[in-house]
Amino acid sequence: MSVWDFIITNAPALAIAVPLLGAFLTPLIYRAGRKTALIWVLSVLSFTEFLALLLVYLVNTYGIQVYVFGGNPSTLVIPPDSRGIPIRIIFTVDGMSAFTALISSTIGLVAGIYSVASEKGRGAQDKFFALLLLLVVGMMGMALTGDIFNFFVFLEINSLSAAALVSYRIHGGKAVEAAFKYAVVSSIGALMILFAIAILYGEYDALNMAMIAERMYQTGFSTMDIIAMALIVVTLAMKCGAVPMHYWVPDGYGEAPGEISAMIMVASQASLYGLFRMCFTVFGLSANTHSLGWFLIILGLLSMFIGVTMAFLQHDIKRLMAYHSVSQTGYMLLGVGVGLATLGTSAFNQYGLFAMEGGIFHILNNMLYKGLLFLTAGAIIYRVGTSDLNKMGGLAHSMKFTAIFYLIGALAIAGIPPFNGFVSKLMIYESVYQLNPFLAVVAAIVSMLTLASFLKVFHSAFMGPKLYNVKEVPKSMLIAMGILSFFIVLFGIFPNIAMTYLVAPAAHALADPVGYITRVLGGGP
Amino acid sequence: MMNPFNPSISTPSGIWNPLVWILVFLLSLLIAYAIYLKGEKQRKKGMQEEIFLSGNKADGNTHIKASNIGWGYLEAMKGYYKLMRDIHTGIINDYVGWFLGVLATMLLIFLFWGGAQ
Amino acid sequence: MIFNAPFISVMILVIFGLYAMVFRRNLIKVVIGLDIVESAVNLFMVSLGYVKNGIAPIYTNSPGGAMVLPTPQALTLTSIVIGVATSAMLLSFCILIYRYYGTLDTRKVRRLRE
Amino acid sequence: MMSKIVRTQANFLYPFILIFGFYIVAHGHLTPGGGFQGGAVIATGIALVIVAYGYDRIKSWIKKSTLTATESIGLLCFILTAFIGIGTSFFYNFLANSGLLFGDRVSYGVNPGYLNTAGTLPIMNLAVGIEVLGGLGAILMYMMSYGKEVDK
Repeated sequence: MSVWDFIITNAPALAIAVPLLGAFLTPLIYRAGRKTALIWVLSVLSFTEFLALLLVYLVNTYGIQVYVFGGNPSTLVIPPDSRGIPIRIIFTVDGMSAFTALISSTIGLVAGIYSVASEKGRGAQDKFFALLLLLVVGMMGMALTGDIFNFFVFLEINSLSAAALVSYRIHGGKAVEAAFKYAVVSSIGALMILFAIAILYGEYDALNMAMIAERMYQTGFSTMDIIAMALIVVTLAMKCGAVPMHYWVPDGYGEAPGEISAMIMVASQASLYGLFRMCFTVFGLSANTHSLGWFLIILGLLSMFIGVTMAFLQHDIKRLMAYHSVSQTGYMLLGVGVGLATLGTSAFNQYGLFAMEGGIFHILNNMLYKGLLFLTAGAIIYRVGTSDLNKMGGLAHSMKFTAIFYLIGALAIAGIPPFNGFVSKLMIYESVYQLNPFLAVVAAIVSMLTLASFLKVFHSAFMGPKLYNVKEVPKSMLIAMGILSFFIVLFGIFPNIAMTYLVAPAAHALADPVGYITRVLGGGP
Repeated sequence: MMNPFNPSISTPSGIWNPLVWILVFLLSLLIAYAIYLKGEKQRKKGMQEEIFLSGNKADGNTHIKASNIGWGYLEAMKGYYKLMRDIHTGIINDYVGWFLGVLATMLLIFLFWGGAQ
Repeated sequence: MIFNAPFISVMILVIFGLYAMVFRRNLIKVVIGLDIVESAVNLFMVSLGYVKNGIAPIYTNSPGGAMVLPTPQALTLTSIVIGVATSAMLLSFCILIYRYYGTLDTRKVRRLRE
Repeated sequence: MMSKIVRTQANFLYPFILIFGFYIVAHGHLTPGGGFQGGAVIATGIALVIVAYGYDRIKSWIKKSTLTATESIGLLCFILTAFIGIGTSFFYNFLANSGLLFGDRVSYGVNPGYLNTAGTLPIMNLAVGIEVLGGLGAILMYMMSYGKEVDK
């Protein structure tokens, strides 16, 4: 068996194992010097990115991938002596999982490149990079796992490492305060998820998502299932920052270093993935998806509107962008919520699937432009030393590249063609309009307010007389921003590249819970 | 499978092609340039170079601070923003309380109106 | 009724923990509330796996008869490990907050508003 | 630093706590317990010594960097054991029933349990034990050092 075959067979496990190994080795390697450790971290992140791309390829070519931890062979889902229950931890990679894994590893790689320069000269960097890799592990694990308890474990890895990273720059205690709030809120949420998992386990005697979904469909949806569903859905909505549970978002994103804000933003998209996975695959067959979809739509509308209006008020650049992440999450909830509300009806094929594709495409786009904006905010803070917009001005005189990158990101988030934000927003407007015109109107107003507040940032940070005599940021930060800008322009002009290989498989995978279940529990290719 | 390098996306009620949009954008730039060329050749020196802010002559410092941008909008929405600021207390107990509140709301909705299909 | 006693105590513990988290104005008490909720969830999982007159699930020592379910115990252990990490991190944050702010009152630990 | 009685007690108890912890780690695959529990027991030994002697004296005996390195090494052993099985699948128990180290078959019927069984599980328990001892010890040491700074 060649190395290539070996990697292909074990790709789902390696996607977790490689960054995990990297995280554990980083503190030891860091003793040999910073440069060695950076080369190590970046090569681990690049290999993880390669594995995520490989997973996307495998899923698109061969269908859903199943990997059984400790199984012999690694595709043996149901051992002969287990009475038909998948007892081991099983990774199930479908289109949506591979999509989330790809965006997680991409932002990890970009943040790694960015932090080469931005964290230079700070203390405890071995732990910083170990936690960064652990955060990637958490996101990838949430995306790839097919086991509900394993999902909880990765959710906790995700939130603990993210909280520790938020407090990395203590910033007079403010960052610690933000991290404390984030950690408390996500811990109580994770405990609620654990409670729901215990309920589901007690009821269905299984921890595998496919098994739970199948048994739930056979026995019908009980009151305990409603409680479990509410616990899971509300917690994951909170973890992705939906209004009115968004208060940790501006604190956490606002106080973290720039690249960590971008990563936590994607970590919350991983929670969003978990929400969609639970709603569609686990509860989709049995629960009332219409009312569940409307619940998500209402959360999405609130998030969009309150997020963007609160953002306009802010004069701290990172908090402003954090509120915008709340409002962008609203778009995703709206798009996929419309898909969920129409699931199983004829409207689903008319516009529901298209709305889901819009929502999922928006996740990708949001990762690109929001990540870019957080990185530019980090670059500004790196040079100017303050995050207060009132004290900034005239930075475009000296930081030309940062200004251009910022402008690309701002135009993309505001939905100005030909950047990628427009495409996904157009898809959401067009399809949501058919369910209820009011939704599309709110979405369009929110888009306008987004443009207004990003023009405000552009004016106060980059325009005007030269207030600061600063240089352009170091090369590694520019490279990180350049990568994201390139993909923003690419997906803006050729949206079908992302649509064909990433978004459409993801939407189809979510819309087909039966295929997921049959693939895991026997049958299928 | 659709051609990934085909830039156009068909939506339920139309089609979106970024290349066409860029073409139209360039065309409108050309038209604007043409209109600009038709303009007055001999421009008068004078008031046109000077900067005014709200009708007052600005003394070189034209930079508006971030908190002052959108003043009218913020003033008009004062009540809404006061409400939102009061809700956002920044106390960790309230954060947990909001989470439990939404949890209770969803539980009530689904328990009373039924969660099954 | 007597067999429901563990579940009733789970609910009581959850309510106590959430009460501490929502109404106690001290950061450390918030963390204690979190830990109480965690203990409640752990108790819930362990009591789910209980089998009447069951013995510990060790095959080499079994005199025969019913065993309690080992899976919920494994889940509980994992959750305890995670709980240790969470509490340690949250208490470290409390120490740092006290160092910089000089207080642990939640009504004063709110420099991040709006 | 506590009184002489406490210090003598700590001196006396410390080796027993260590042995008990390692017993729990080593018998993780036979009895209730395992890596985390045993490591936690050993860390309570460290806590006992810290309480008895005070942070200032312990600081020169136990280095924080040693503890964090111990933690990393434990985690590394765990993940490498998982990696070795990857010829079949990740976490595959390649040692079980192989006749090698920890590779004996488990005999049926009532028996006291043999240490030399269960394949990679004892190795992983040991790795987790080392990791938890390092991790909890480091947490204790760091918290104590913070406490010192706050008092000043």
